[in-house]
Amino acid sequence: MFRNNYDNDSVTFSPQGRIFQVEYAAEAVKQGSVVVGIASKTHAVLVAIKRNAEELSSYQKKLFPIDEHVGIAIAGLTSDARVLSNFMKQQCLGHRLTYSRNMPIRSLVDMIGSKAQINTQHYGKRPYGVGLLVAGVDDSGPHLFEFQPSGMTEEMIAFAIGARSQMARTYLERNLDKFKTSTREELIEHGLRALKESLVQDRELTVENTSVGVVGYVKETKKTEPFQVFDGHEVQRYLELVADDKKEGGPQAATVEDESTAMDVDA
Amino acid sequence: MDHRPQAWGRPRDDVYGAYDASYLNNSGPRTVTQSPVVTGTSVIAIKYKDGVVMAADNLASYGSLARFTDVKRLRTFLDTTVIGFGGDVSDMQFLDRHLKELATDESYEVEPTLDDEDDEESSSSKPGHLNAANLFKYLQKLMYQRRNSFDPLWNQILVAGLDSDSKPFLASVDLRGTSFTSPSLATGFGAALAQPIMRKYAGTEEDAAKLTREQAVEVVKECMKVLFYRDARSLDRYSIAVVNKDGIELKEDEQLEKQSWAFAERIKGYGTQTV
Amino acid sequence: MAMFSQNPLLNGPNYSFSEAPKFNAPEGARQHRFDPYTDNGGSTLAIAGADFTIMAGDTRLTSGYSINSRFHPKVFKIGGTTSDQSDATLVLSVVGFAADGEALKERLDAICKMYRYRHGKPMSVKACAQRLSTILYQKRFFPYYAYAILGGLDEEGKGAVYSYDPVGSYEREQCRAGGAAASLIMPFLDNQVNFKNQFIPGSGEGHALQERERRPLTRQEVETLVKDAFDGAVERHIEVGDGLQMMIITKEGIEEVILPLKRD
Amino acid sequence: MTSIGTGYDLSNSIFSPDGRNFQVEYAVKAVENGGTSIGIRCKDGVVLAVEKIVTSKLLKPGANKRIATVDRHLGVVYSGMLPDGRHFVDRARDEARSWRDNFKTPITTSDLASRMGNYLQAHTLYQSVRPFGITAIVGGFDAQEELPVDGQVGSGPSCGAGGKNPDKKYGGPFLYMIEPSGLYWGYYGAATGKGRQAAKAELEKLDLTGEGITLEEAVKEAARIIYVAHDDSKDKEFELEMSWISGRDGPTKGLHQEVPKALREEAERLAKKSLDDSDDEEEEKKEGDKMEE
Repeated sequence: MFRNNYDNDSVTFSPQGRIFQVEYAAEAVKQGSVVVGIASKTHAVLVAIKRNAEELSSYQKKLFPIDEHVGIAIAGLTSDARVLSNFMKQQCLGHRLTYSRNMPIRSLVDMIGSKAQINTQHYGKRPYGVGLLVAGVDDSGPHLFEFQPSGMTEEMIAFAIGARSQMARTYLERNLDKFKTSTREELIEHGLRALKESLVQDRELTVENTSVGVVGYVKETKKTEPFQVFDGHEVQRYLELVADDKKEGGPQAATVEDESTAMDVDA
Repeated sequence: MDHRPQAWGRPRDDVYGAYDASYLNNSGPRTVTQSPVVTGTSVIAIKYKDGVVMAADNLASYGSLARFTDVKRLRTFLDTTVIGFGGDVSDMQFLDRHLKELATDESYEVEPTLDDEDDEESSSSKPGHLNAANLFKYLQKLMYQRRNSFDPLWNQILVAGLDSDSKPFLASVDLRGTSFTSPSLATGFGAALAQPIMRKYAGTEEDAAKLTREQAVEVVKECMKVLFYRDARSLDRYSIAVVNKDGIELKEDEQLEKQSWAFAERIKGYGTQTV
Repeated sequence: MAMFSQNPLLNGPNYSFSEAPKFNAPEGARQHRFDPYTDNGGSTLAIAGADFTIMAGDTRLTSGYSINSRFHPKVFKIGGTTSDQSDATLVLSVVGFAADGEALKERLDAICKMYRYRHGKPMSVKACAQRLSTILYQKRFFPYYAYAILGGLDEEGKGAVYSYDPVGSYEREQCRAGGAAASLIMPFLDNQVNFKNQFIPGSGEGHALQERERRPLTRQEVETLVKDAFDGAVERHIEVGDGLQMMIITKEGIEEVILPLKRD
Repeated sequence: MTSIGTGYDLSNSIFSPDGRNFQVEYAVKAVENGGTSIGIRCKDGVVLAVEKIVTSKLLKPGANKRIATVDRHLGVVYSGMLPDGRHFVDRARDEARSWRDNFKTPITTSDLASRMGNYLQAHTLYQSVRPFGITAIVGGFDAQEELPVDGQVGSGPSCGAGGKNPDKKYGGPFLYMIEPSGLYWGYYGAATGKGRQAAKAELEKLDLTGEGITLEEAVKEAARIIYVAHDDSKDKEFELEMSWISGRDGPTKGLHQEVPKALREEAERLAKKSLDDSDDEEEEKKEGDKMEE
């Protein structure tokens, strides 16, 4: 009802008590390609589908290391993601200089949560057009958080955001109870299988379009296995874990994404 | 009768003479106090097998006057860390308040432990909470920052507890931000009098790791006695704390025992002898 | 004790600089101003080899006549991506006022980390050397009272040593000693590393006598020189002793060695 | 609704001809579609509880806390737009800290409510901001004893009342609820969010105004009320979170803490049981009516 008068800025409530600009920002997250995150008792894993603008262009980076114990997967406007990831990097570095420890993931995520909330309450500001999955470890073990443009941040066992991420979430819900005790390789395998659920039928996981990020925590020695991103040929050994149900007709050439992207969305 | 407002509520100039405002500094830069007023003397501490023992007497001196005799110079943080303050007592109070606020912020991060059932969390390494090593780094930065702005916190502080690997942690930081760690530490007079004694028992980290709790407490009590003998700004009532993975045991009103002033007879000018 | 004593002359050995506040100050100046500096003693040494660099320093920390700590490292790996600096490529040694030294190290480390995050590769020793110079000069009028030496391998893989004064003037050298016992160690290095005042016997008379020809030293020779240098310094300088920390930088990585020194 | 289409409801701080700020009223709508939260003031403490709707099975159980601690003796729970609620809590913590900086004592619950009320009201005065999409319930226990001033040294003078009026009672449990307009009242029992009507009905049945109920009873009642309030939207799964504050000699020693897991689970078991019993009664009543026809 009269949606167009209430959706011009992020300081106007609609009669039903909604802020349309924030809801539209959440749509921008769905424009980005799908990313999946899973946490177990010992590791946290991020996997992502990277997209290229055209056949010969490079692939958009999706996984970013923030500090040795935390990394993020992004879906949506890459420029907004860069602003948030630089902020997170500075906060982690500052925290380590002040307390000489891994910054607790919850307080890091709360910071970008309150940063994003402000953009939904002041005139002239717009919500961030990017969603994040934050995977990291601290003294209380591995964590996976989801960050939304509304400023909402929640801790998850596993999650997926981005284009057609609902299929990936369904896979994750079906295998939910396996994750807690999964090994590092099993977690990555589950992540990649969830990714495959969200692929358009003729597309598939290749070394060009898939990224894997892993971080770990050994409780006995309290040592961190630093966050690491695997791209290109380094991803091959993980792809073999999920190569079993390859469709017949061999690997087709990756067709170009059909959706037209208005803004410089991370394709 | 002078009805002008400047005269209201003031003793009359014609009776008491003009007001002497020379002590006021209404010209020149804004200055901050840069010298200690009410001060505490040495703080000493020694590592042992499972933790650290720290002690400091309960005196706050105003120059050479023993002004306050019930000042607690050992403070605790989140029952994981003991902090001992030497030097200015007002700066100690400020720091104690500041650390209490830091502890309050810590209590906001209620961290669900890894798994409720599988491991009991010892208090000193509650996940997510700052341990002694983290707090020390924070204090070191705070002291250095205040030094840089020429508005120092005029203290030398010992921080004792456990570090991230749950091993005994003991370190010192002073008003300039200079920080260091050692198996045994002492501030002020203690550096000259107590350290040589403590280093006999805890010369190296390995020696300290062999000390039992009782031995460590004994050495610290011995040093407190020596300091009472020789430090003219010390007191025979003191606080002593033992911190290990089970938390902190703090006793804040100990009386110095087994004193023997027999050696005084041999000092020329003591009592009546003139030799 | 030295810190609270009102008598400035008790403020420890005035080897490196005079810190006694002036008493004949003009009227109105405060007598006991807060002195932001102190001297924590200790000594450092850096020698560049053909394909390696050795950075060394003692581990004693003093203030005045008391030993604060027998193990307080002065040589740090910097620029690594993780806190254990396992993939660090640069080494910084600082000596003088310990608080400034540590602050300087942490700032340079943070800057190297951000450089590596932004450019995807570690900072070269040449670039880091210039950056350190600007950091020092920024505080030209309230200096970091620390003598810094930066070590690493240059683009061709040769050992590189850059030495600094507290306000940032720097120079690349073959070897440099810093800190309290610099005046004792440096001549030893001139003679043993750069073969100064060493001549080939019987090679000529008077001016025709030829200087001994300089050659790059092997790693083993340099390690021995470092140990001898510090043993000498410990004998004659009370602020040096307790422990010797050495970092050997090669293209395989950075190896750390800790050896005991006299504790008197 | 005379508002829509008149243009008076488009921006904040604008009065409509009948004197209403519609953006604030719309903000209250945002509160109403959030999970239910309640507060109960008993004679020896305060209990806060919230119904956290589980939006996805992938959420980590027990990890996403909604009831926040402000200072050490104050708890805040809220319904509505959760990021707004977190911002509210951050601001409340700053207010508590600045109070301590100035007065060296913990802030009282009424002062915090007053300051937060002002903060929310300020967001209804300008077109450059929007009102808060939450209603917050603030519960606290103000110290009854003479607390040492922070950083106090020595025990102070041993004679004289120290400025205290001996027969006046200080401190105790307090409960406030603050709406998006900035309006707040003190409550014995407060409820907001989707199931607030049902919750208010249940709260009024309890004897809160008279002799008052104990903390343990209040924990059980709070669980039951949340289950009753949740009852109508049965399909959605939810997680109950509860916290409590007692005096220095009570179970929480003056601190705001989460209700221990064992006590919470016990309260939930009783709540489910009493929910089933009341369902049976309705069947009997229905059969009774049928029989009469």
